[in-house]
Amino acid sequence: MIKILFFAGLQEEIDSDSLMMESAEATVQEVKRYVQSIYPNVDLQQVIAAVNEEFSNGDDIVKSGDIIAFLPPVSGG
Amino acid sequence: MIKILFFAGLQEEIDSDSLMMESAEATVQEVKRYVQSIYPNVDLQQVIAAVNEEFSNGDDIVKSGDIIAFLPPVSGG
Amino acid sequence: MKAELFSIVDNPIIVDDVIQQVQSVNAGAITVFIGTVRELTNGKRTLYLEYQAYESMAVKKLAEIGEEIKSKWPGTIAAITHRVGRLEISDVAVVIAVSSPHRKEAYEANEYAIERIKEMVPIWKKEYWEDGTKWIGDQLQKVSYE
Amino acid sequence: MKAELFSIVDNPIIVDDVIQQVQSVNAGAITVFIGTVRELTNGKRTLYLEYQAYESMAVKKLAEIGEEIKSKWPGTIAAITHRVGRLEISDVAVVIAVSSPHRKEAYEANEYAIERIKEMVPIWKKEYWEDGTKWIGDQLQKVSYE
Repeated sequence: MIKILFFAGLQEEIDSDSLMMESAEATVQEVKRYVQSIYPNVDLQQVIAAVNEEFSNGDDIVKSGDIIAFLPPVSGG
Repeated sequence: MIKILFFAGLQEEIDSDSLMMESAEATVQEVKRYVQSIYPNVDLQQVIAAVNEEFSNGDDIVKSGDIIAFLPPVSGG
Repeated sequence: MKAELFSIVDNPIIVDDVIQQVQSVNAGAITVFIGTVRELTNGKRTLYLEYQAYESMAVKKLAEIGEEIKSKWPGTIAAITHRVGRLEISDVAVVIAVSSPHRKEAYEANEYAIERIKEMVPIWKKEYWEDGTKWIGDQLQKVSYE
Repeated sequence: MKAELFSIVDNPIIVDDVIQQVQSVNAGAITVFIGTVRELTNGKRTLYLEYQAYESMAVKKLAEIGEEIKSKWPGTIAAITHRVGRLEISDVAVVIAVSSPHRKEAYEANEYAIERIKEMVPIWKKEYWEDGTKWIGDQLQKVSYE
Protein backbone atom coordinates (compact mmCIF):
# COMPACT_ATOMS: atom_id res chain seq x y z
CA MET A 1 0.00 0.00 0.00
CA ILE A 2 1.31 3.38 -1.02
CA LYS A 3 -0.20 6.44 0.65
CA ILE A 4 -0.79 9.44 -1.57
CA LEU A 5 -1.29 12.92 -0.06
CA PHE A 6 -2.85 15.99 -1.67
CA PHE A 7 -2.50 19.61 -0.62
CA ALA A 8 -3.94 23.05 -1.18
CA GLY A 9 -5.80 23.54 -4.47
CA LEU A 10 -5.26 19.93 -5.49
CA GLN A 11 -6.79 18.73 -2.23
CA GLU A 12 -9.84 20.89 -2.88
CA GLU A 13 -10.24 19.73 -6.50
CA ILE A 14 -10.00 16.10 -5.52
CA ASP A 15 -12.06 16.78 -2.41
CA SER A 16 -9.82 14.54 -0.34
CA ASP A 17 -6.45 14.85 1.36
CA SER A 18 -5.28 11.30 0.63
CA LEU A 19 -5.67 8.17 -1.42
CA MET A 20 -4.29 4.62 -1.08
CA MET A 21 -2.71 2.77 -4.00
CA GLU A 22 -2.60 -1.03 -3.86
CA SER A 23 0.91 -1.60 -5.09
CA ALA A 24 4.13 -3.04 -3.70
CA GLU A 25 6.27 -0.75 -5.81
CA ALA A 26 5.79 1.91 -8.47
CA THR A 27 7.66 4.81 -10.00
CA VAL A 28 6.53 8.33 -9.12
CA GLN A 29 5.23 8.61 -12.68
CA GLU A 30 3.19 5.44 -12.31
CA VAL A 31 1.61 6.78 -9.13
CA LYS A 32 0.83 9.99 -10.92
CA ARG A 33 -0.82 8.08 -13.79
CA TYR A 34 -2.83 6.14 -11.23
CA VAL A 35 -4.12 9.33 -9.63
CA GLN A 36 -4.86 10.75 -13.07
CA SER A 37 -6.86 7.62 -13.96
CA ILE A 38 -9.06 8.09 -10.87
CA TYR A 39 -9.37 11.86 -11.26
CA PRO A 40 -9.19 12.42 -15.03
CA ASN A 41 -10.20 16.09 -14.79
CA VAL A 42 -7.49 17.13 -12.38
CA ASP A 43 -4.45 18.83 -13.89
CA LEU A 44 -1.29 17.21 -12.54
CA GLN A 45 1.08 18.73 -15.09
CA GLN A 46 2.68 21.20 -12.71
CA VAL A 47 2.54 19.00 -9.64
CA ILE A 48 5.74 18.19 -7.72
CA ALA A 49 5.99 14.90 -5.90
CA ALA A 50 7.69 14.35 -2.57
CA VAL A 51 8.44 10.79 -1.49
CA ASN A 52 8.78 10.40 2.27
CA GLU A 53 9.12 14.18 2.59
CA GLU A 54 11.89 14.56 0.01
CA PHE A 55 11.44 16.10 -3.42
CA SER A 56 11.62 13.39 -6.07
CA ASN A 57 11.83 12.80 -9.80
CA GLY A 58 9.45 10.84 -11.99
CA ASP A 59 11.79 7.85 -12.10
CA ASP A 60 12.11 7.52 -8.34
CA ILE A 61 10.68 4.35 -6.85
CA VAL A 62 7.88 4.41 -4.29
CA LYS A 63 7.47 1.28 -2.19
CA SER A 64 4.66 -0.08 -0.08
CA GLY A 65 4.60 1.85 3.20
CA ASP A 66 6.01 4.99 1.58
CA ILE A 67 4.14 8.24 1.53
CA ILE A 68 4.05 10.21 -1.68
CA ALA A 69 2.78 13.78 -1.51
CA PHE A 70 1.54 15.70 -4.52
CA LEU A 71 2.43 19.34 -4.07
CA PRO A 72 0.30 21.54 -6.31
CA PRO A 73 1.57 24.36 -8.48
CA VAL A 74 1.87 27.78 -6.97
CA SER A 75 1.75 31.23 -8.48
CA GLY A 76 4.63 33.02 -6.81
CA GLY A 77 5.66 34.23 -3.38
CA MET B 1 28.29 83.46 25.46
CA ILE B 2 28.94 80.28 23.52
CA LYS B 3 28.18 76.97 25.20
CA ILE B 4 30.68 74.17 24.58
CA LEU B 5 29.74 70.50 25.22
CA PHE B 6 32.06 67.54 25.69
CA PHE B 7 31.23 63.86 25.37
CA ALA B 8 32.55 60.39 26.10
CA GLY B 9 36.31 60.13 26.52
CA LEU B 10 36.78 63.86 26.03
CA GLN B 11 34.29 64.58 28.80
CA GLU B 12 36.24 62.29 31.11
CA GLU B 13 39.61 63.78 30.22
CA ILE B 14 38.35 67.31 30.79
CA ASP B 15 36.34 66.13 33.78
CA SER B 16 33.43 68.32 32.77
CA ASP B 17 30.58 68.07 30.28
CA SER B 18 30.54 71.76 29.33
CA LEU B 19 32.33 75.06 29.26
CA MET B 20 31.22 78.63 28.51
CA MET B 21 33.16 80.91 26.16
CA GLU B 22 32.71 84.66 26.49
CA SER B 23 32.45 85.61 22.86
CA ALA B 24 29.84 87.15 20.58
CA GLU B 25 31.12 85.29 17.55
CA ALA B 26 33.93 82.87 16.71
CA THR B 27 34.83 80.31 14.13
CA VAL B 28 34.73 76.64 15.11
CA GLN B 29 38.53 76.68 14.95
CA GLU B 30 38.74 79.62 17.30
CA VAL B 31 36.51 77.82 19.80
CA LYS B 32 38.72 74.78 19.48
CA ARG B 33 41.85 76.87 20.14
CA TYR B 34 40.12 78.37 23.17
CA VAL B 35 39.38 74.92 24.60
CA GLN B 36 42.94 73.86 23.83
CA SER B 37 44.29 76.89 25.70
CA ILE B 38 42.32 75.92 28.80
CA TYR B 39 43.09 72.21 28.53
CA PRO B 40 46.52 72.08 26.88
CA ASN B 41 46.97 68.37 27.48
CA VAL B 42 43.77 67.27 25.79
CA ASP B 43 44.10 65.96 22.22
CA LEU B 44 41.52 67.65 20.01
CA GLN B 45 43.08 66.62 16.69
CA GLN B 46 40.45 64.01 15.84
CA VAL B 47 37.52 65.83 17.39
CA ILE B 48 34.45 66.64 15.27
CA ALA B 49 32.45 69.75 16.10
CA ALA B 50 28.69 70.05 15.84
CA VAL B 51 27.14 73.51 15.96
CA ASN B 52 23.53 73.51 17.11
CA GLU B 53 23.38 69.76 16.52
CA GLU B 54 24.71 69.87 12.95
CA PHE B 55 28.15 68.70 11.88
CA SER B 56 30.32 71.68 11.04
CA ASN B 57 33.62 72.70 9.49
CA GLY B 58 36.42 74.70 11.07
CA ASP B 59 35.38 77.84 9.17
CA ASP B 60 31.78 77.77 10.37
CA ILE B 61 30.72 80.66 12.58
CA VAL B 62 29.47 80.12 16.12
CA LYS B 63 27.45 82.97 17.63
CA SER B 64 26.51 83.87 21.16
CA GLY B 65 23.67 81.59 22.24
CA ASP B 66 24.84 78.77 19.98
CA ILE B 67 25.84 75.40 21.32
CA ILE B 68 28.98 73.79 20.00
CA ALA B 69 29.59 70.16 20.83
CA PHE B 70 32.97 68.47 20.61
CA LEU B 71 32.47 64.88 19.57
CA PRO B 72 35.53 62.81 20.42
CA PRO B 73 37.26 60.36 18.12
CA VAL B 74 36.04 56.82 18.04
CA SER B 75 37.74 53.58 17.21
CA GLY B 76 35.22 51.77 15.06
CA GLY B 77 31.77 50.26 15.26
CA MET C 1 10.01 24.53 28.00
CA LYS C 2 12.26 25.35 25.08
CA ALA C 3 10.32 25.42 21.84
CA GLU C 4 11.69 23.90 18.66
CA LEU C 5 13.90 26.15 16.56
CA PHE C 6 11.92 25.24 13.45
CA SER C 7 8.21 24.84 13.78
CA ILE C 8 4.78 25.12 12.20
CA VAL C 9 2.11 26.41 14.56
CA ASP C 10 -1.61 26.99 14.30
CA ASN C 11 -1.88 29.75 16.88
CA PRO C 12 -0.55 33.34 16.88
CA ILE C 13 3.24 33.63 16.79
CA ILE C 14 4.82 35.55 19.64
CA VAL C 15 7.71 37.31 17.88
CA ASP C 16 9.67 37.60 21.10
CA ASP C 17 9.57 33.85 21.68
CA VAL C 18 11.32 33.28 18.36
CA ILE C 19 13.91 35.95 19.18
CA GLN C 20 14.59 34.33 22.58
CA GLN C 21 15.49 31.08 20.84
CA VAL C 22 18.50 32.60 19.07
CA GLN C 23 19.84 34.66 21.96
CA SER C 24 23.41 33.98 22.97
CA VAL C 25 26.15 35.78 24.87
CA ASN C 26 28.12 35.64 21.61
CA ALA C 27 25.42 37.50 19.69
CA GLY C 28 26.09 41.12 18.84
CA ALA C 29 23.31 41.25 16.27
CA ILE C 30 19.92 39.64 15.86
CA THR C 31 17.93 40.14 12.68
CA VAL C 32 14.26 39.32 12.55
CA PHE C 33 11.98 38.96 9.56
CA ILE C 34 8.24 39.14 10.18
CA GLY C 35 5.98 38.23 7.29
CA THR C 36 2.58 39.80 7.85
CA VAL C 37 -0.72 39.63 6.02
CA ARG C 38 -0.99 42.70 3.82
CA GLU C 39 -4.37 44.14 2.92
CA LEU C 40 -3.62 45.22 -0.65
CA THR C 41 -1.76 43.29 -3.34
CA ASN C 42 -1.64 45.00 -6.72
CA GLY C 43 -4.61 47.10 -5.65
CA LYS C 44 -6.74 44.07 -4.75
CA ARG C 45 -8.11 43.90 -1.21
CA THR C 46 -7.50 40.72 0.77
CA LEU C 47 -10.16 39.85 3.35
CA TYR C 48 -8.15 37.13 5.06
CA LEU C 49 -5.80 34.26 4.26
CA GLU C 50 -5.64 30.60 4.95
CA TYR C 51 -2.27 28.87 5.18
CA GLN C 52 -1.83 25.15 4.74
CA ALA C 53 1.38 23.17 5.19
CA TYR C 54 2.54 19.64 4.58
CA GLU C 55 3.56 19.92 8.18
CA SER C 56 6.05 17.11 8.76
CA MET C 57 7.89 17.89 5.53
CA ALA C 58 7.75 21.64 6.13
CA VAL C 59 9.38 21.29 9.57
CA LYS C 60 12.07 19.08 8.06
CA LYS C 61 12.75 21.57 5.28
CA LEU C 62 12.89 24.48 7.75
CA ALA C 63 15.48 22.55 9.76
CA GLU C 64 17.45 21.91 6.57
CA ILE C 65 17.50 25.65 5.92
CA GLY C 66 18.81 26.07 9.46
CA GLU C 67 21.63 23.61 8.70
CA GLU C 68 22.45 25.40 5.44
CA ILE C 69 22.70 28.69 7.33
CA LYS C 70 24.89 27.20 10.04
CA SER C 71 27.38 25.93 7.47
CA LYS C 72 27.31 29.05 5.27
CA TRP C 73 27.60 31.50 8.18
CA PRO C 74 29.40 29.77 11.07
CA GLY C 75 28.51 31.21 14.45
CA THR C 76 24.96 32.15 13.47
CA ILE C 77 21.86 30.62 15.07
CA ALA C 78 18.56 30.60 13.19
CA ALA C 79 14.98 29.95 14.28
CA ILE C 80 11.90 29.91 12.05
CA THR C 81 8.24 29.66 13.00
CA HIS C 82 5.51 29.58 10.37
CA ARG C 83 1.84 29.78 11.19
CA VAL C 84 -0.93 27.91 9.41
CA GLY C 85 -4.71 28.23 9.45
CA ARG C 86 -6.80 31.36 9.02
CA LEU C 87 -4.92 34.67 9.32
CA GLU C 88 -6.40 38.15 9.38
CA ILE C 89 -4.86 41.36 7.99
CA SER C 90 -1.66 42.28 9.90
CA ASP C 91 -1.40 38.83 11.46
CA VAL C 92 2.08 37.35 11.54
CA ALA C 93 2.52 34.42 9.13
CA VAL C 94 6.22 33.75 9.56
CA VAL C 95 9.04 34.87 11.85
CA ILE C 96 12.71 34.27 11.08
CA ALA C 97 15.30 35.19 13.72
CA VAL C 98 19.06 34.96 13.18
CA SER C 99 21.71 35.84 15.74
CA SER C 100 25.36 36.36 14.92
CA PRO C 101 28.43 37.92 16.50
CA HIS C 102 28.39 40.52 13.69
CA ARG C 103 25.56 42.15 11.84
CA LYS C 104 26.45 41.52 8.21
CA GLU C 105 26.05 37.76 8.58
CA ALA C 106 22.78 38.21 10.48
CA TYR C 107 21.25 40.19 7.59
CA GLU C 108 22.56 37.87 4.89
CA ALA C 109 21.49 34.67 6.61
CA ASN C 110 18.04 36.05 7.38
CA GLU C 111 17.34 37.05 3.78
CA TYR C 112 18.71 33.70 2.61
CA ALA C 113 16.23 31.97 4.92
CA ILE C 114 13.12 33.63 3.51
CA GLU C 115 14.28 32.98 -0.08
CA ARG C 116 14.85 29.31 0.71
CA ILE C 117 11.49 29.04 2.49
CA LYS C 118 9.79 30.24 -0.66
CA GLU C 119 11.79 27.76 -2.73
CA MET C 120 11.54 24.56 -0.80
CA VAL C 121 9.06 24.59 2.07
CA PRO C 122 5.65 23.07 1.25
CA ILE C 123 3.36 25.82 2.52
CA TRP C 124 0.53 27.33 0.52
CA LYS C 125 -1.78 30.20 1.16
CA LYS C 126 -5.31 30.76 -0.04
CA GLU C 127 -6.25 34.35 -0.62
CA TYR C 128 -9.85 35.32 0.15
CA TRP C 129 -11.04 38.39 -1.74
CA GLU C 130 -14.53 39.85 -2.00
CA ASP C 131 -14.94 38.28 -5.45
CA GLY C 132 -13.24 34.96 -5.01
CA THR C 133 -10.38 32.87 -3.69
CA LYS C 134 -7.08 31.49 -4.96
CA TRP C 135 -4.36 29.17 -3.70
CA ILE C 136 -0.95 30.82 -3.85
CA GLY C 137 2.21 29.09 -2.74
CA ASP C 138 5.15 30.26 -0.72
CA GLN C 139 7.17 27.91 -2.88
CA LEU C 140 8.72 29.01 -6.13
CA GLN C 141 8.77 25.33 -7.06
CA LYS C 142 12.04 25.39 -8.92
CA VAL C 143 12.19 21.62 -8.58
CA SER C 144 10.55 20.33 -11.74
CA TYR C 145 8.56 17.16 -11.90
CA GLU C 146 9.18 14.63 -14.74
CA MET D 1 0.40 56.80 24.18
CA LYS D 2 2.26 56.44 20.91
CA ALA D 3 6.01 56.57 21.45
CA GLU D 4 8.28 58.52 19.16
CA LEU D 5 9.53 56.69 16.07
CA PHE D 6 13.08 57.81 16.82
CA SER D 7 14.21 57.89 20.40
CA ILE D 8 17.00 57.53 22.92
CA VAL D 9 15.96 55.80 26.14
CA ASP D 10 17.69 54.96 29.40
CA ASN D 11 15.63 51.91 30.30
CA PRO D 12 15.35 48.46 28.69
CA ILE D 13 13.99 48.47 25.14
CA ILE D 14 10.90 46.37 24.54
CA VAL D 15 11.53 45.03 21.03
CA ASP D 16 7.83 44.52 20.42
CA ASP D 17 7.06 48.18 21.15
CA VAL D 18 9.40 49.24 18.34
CA ILE D 19 7.83 46.69 15.98
CA GLN D 20 4.33 47.98 16.84
CA GLN D 21 5.35 51.45 15.70
CA VAL D 22 5.90 50.37 12.09
CA GLN D 23 2.89 48.11 11.75
CA SER D 24 0.51 48.93 8.93
CA VAL D 25 -2.17 47.12 6.93
CA ASN D 26 0.05 47.78 3.90
CA ALA D 27 3.01 45.96 5.43
CA GLY D 28 3.79 42.51 4.11
CA ALA D 29 7.24 42.46 5.66
CA ILE D 30 8.81 43.85 8.80
CA THR D 31 12.55 43.55 9.37
CA VAL D 32 14.02 44.12 12.79
CA PHE D 33 17.64 44.63 13.78
CA ILE D 34 18.52 44.11 17.42
CA GLY D 35 21.98 45.17 18.51
CA THR D 36 22.92 43.29 21.68
CA VAL D 37 25.86 43.42 24.03
CA ARG D 38 28.21 40.59 23.10
CA GLU D 39 30.48 39.01 25.70
CA LEU D 40 33.54 38.40 23.54
CA THR D 41 35.14 40.77 21.04
CA ASN D 42 38.31 39.47 19.43
CA GLY D 43 38.66 37.04 22.32
CA LYS D 44 38.41 39.76 24.96
CA ARG D 45 35.69 39.41 27.59
CA THR D 46 33.41 42.40 28.13
CA LEU D 47 32.01 42.79 31.66
CA TYR D 48 29.46 45.44 30.76
CA LEU D 49 29.06 48.55 28.62
CA GLU D 50 28.10 52.11 29.14
CA TYR D 51 26.46 54.04 26.33
CA GLN D 52 26.42 57.80 26.16
CA ALA D 53 24.63 59.96 23.61
CA TYR D 54 24.49 63.61 22.69
CA GLU D 55 20.83 63.01 23.08
CA SER D 56 19.11 65.93 21.34
CA MET D 57 21.42 65.65 18.34
CA ALA D 58 21.19 61.86 18.27
CA VAL D 59 17.37 61.96 18.13
CA LYS D 60 17.55 64.52 15.33
CA LYS D 61 20.01 62.39 13.37
CA LEU D 62 17.92 59.25 13.85
CA ALA D 63 14.92 61.13 12.47
CA GLU D 64 17.03 62.25 9.50
CA ILE D 65 17.89 58.63 8.80
CA GLY D 66 14.15 57.91 8.87
CA GLU D 67 13.57 60.64 6.28
CA GLU D 68 16.37 59.29 4.09
CA ILE D 69 14.78 55.84 4.22
CA LYS D 70 11.32 57.18 3.41
CA SER D 71 12.63 58.91 0.29
CA LYS D 72 14.90 56.05 -0.83
CA TRP D 73 12.30 53.31 -0.26
CA PRO D 74 8.82 54.87 -0.62
CA GLY D 75 6.16 53.00 1.31
CA THR D 76 8.50 51.92 4.09
CA ILE D 77 8.12 53.02 7.71
CA ALA D 78 11.14 53.01 10.03
CA ALA D 79 11.48 53.28 13.81
CA ILE D 80 14.71 53.32 15.80
CA THR D 81 15.24 53.21 19.56
CA HIS D 82 18.73 53.37 21.07
CA ARG D 83 19.40 52.79 24.73
CA VAL D 84 21.99 54.65 26.82
CA GLY D 85 23.46 54.04 30.27
CA ARG D 86 24.87 50.82 31.67
CA LEU D 87 24.11 47.65 29.71
CA GLU D 88 24.89 44.08 30.69
CA ILE D 89 25.80 41.16 28.39
CA SER D 90 22.87 40.28 26.08
CA ASP D 91 21.08 43.55 26.81
CA VAL D 92 19.54 45.28 23.81
CA ALA D 93 21.37 48.46 22.81
CA VAL D 94 19.48 49.37 19.65
CA VAL D 95 16.37 48.22 17.80
CA ILE D 96 15.60 49.18 14.20
CA ALA D 97 12.25 48.16 12.71
CA VAL D 98 11.27 48.73 9.10
CA SER D 99 7.96 47.77 7.53
CA SER D 100 7.33 47.61 3.81
CA PRO D 101 4.80 46.11 1.42
CA HIS D 102 7.59 43.83 0.11
CA ARG D 103 10.52 42.19 1.83
CA LYS D 104 13.46 43.29 -0.30
CA GLU D 105 12.99 46.94 0.63
CA ALA D 106 12.54 46.07 4.29
CA TYR D 107 15.93 44.31 4.40
CA GLU D 108 17.73 47.00 2.42
CA ALA D 109 16.34 49.90 4.41
CA ASN D 110 17.08 48.20 7.72
CA GLU D 111 20.73 47.56 6.90
CA TYR D 112 21.03 51.10 5.56
CA ALA D 113 19.73 52.40 8.90
CA ILE D 114 22.38 50.67 11.03
CA GLU D 115 25.16 51.78 8.68
CA ARG D 116 23.94 55.37 8.88
CA ILE D 117 23.60 55.21 12.66
CA LYS D 118 27.24 54.24 12.89
CA GLU D 119 28.20 57.06 10.53
CA MET D 120 26.28 60.00 11.85
CA VAL D 121 24.61 59.50 15.21
CA PRO D 122 26.58 60.83 18.21
CA ILE D 123 26.51 57.79 20.48
CA TRP D 124 29.55 56.30 22.16
CA LYS D 125 30.08 53.20 24.19
CA LYS D 126 32.58 52.54 26.93
CA GLU D 127 33.75 48.94 27.17
CA TYR D 128 34.50 47.65 30.66
CA TRP D 129 36.93 44.74 30.69
CA GLU D 130 38.61 43.05 33.62
CA ASP D 131 41.81 44.94 32.87
CA GLY D 132 40.54 48.35 31.86
CA THR D 133 38.05 50.47 29.95
CA LYS D 134 37.85 52.21 26.59
CA TRP D 135 35.46 54.55 24.83
CA ILE D 136 34.39 53.19 21.47
CA GLY D 137 32.00 55.02 19.20
CA ASP D 138 29.12 53.88 17.12
CA GLN D 139 30.17 56.58 14.71
CA LEU D 140 32.64 55.96 11.94
CA GLN D 141 33.25 59.70 11.98
CA LYS D 142 33.63 60.10 8.25
CA VAL D 143 33.05 63.81 8.67
CA SER D 144 36.50 65.27 9.14
CA TYR D 145 37.20 68.28 11.24
CA GLU D 146 39.49 71.00 9.89
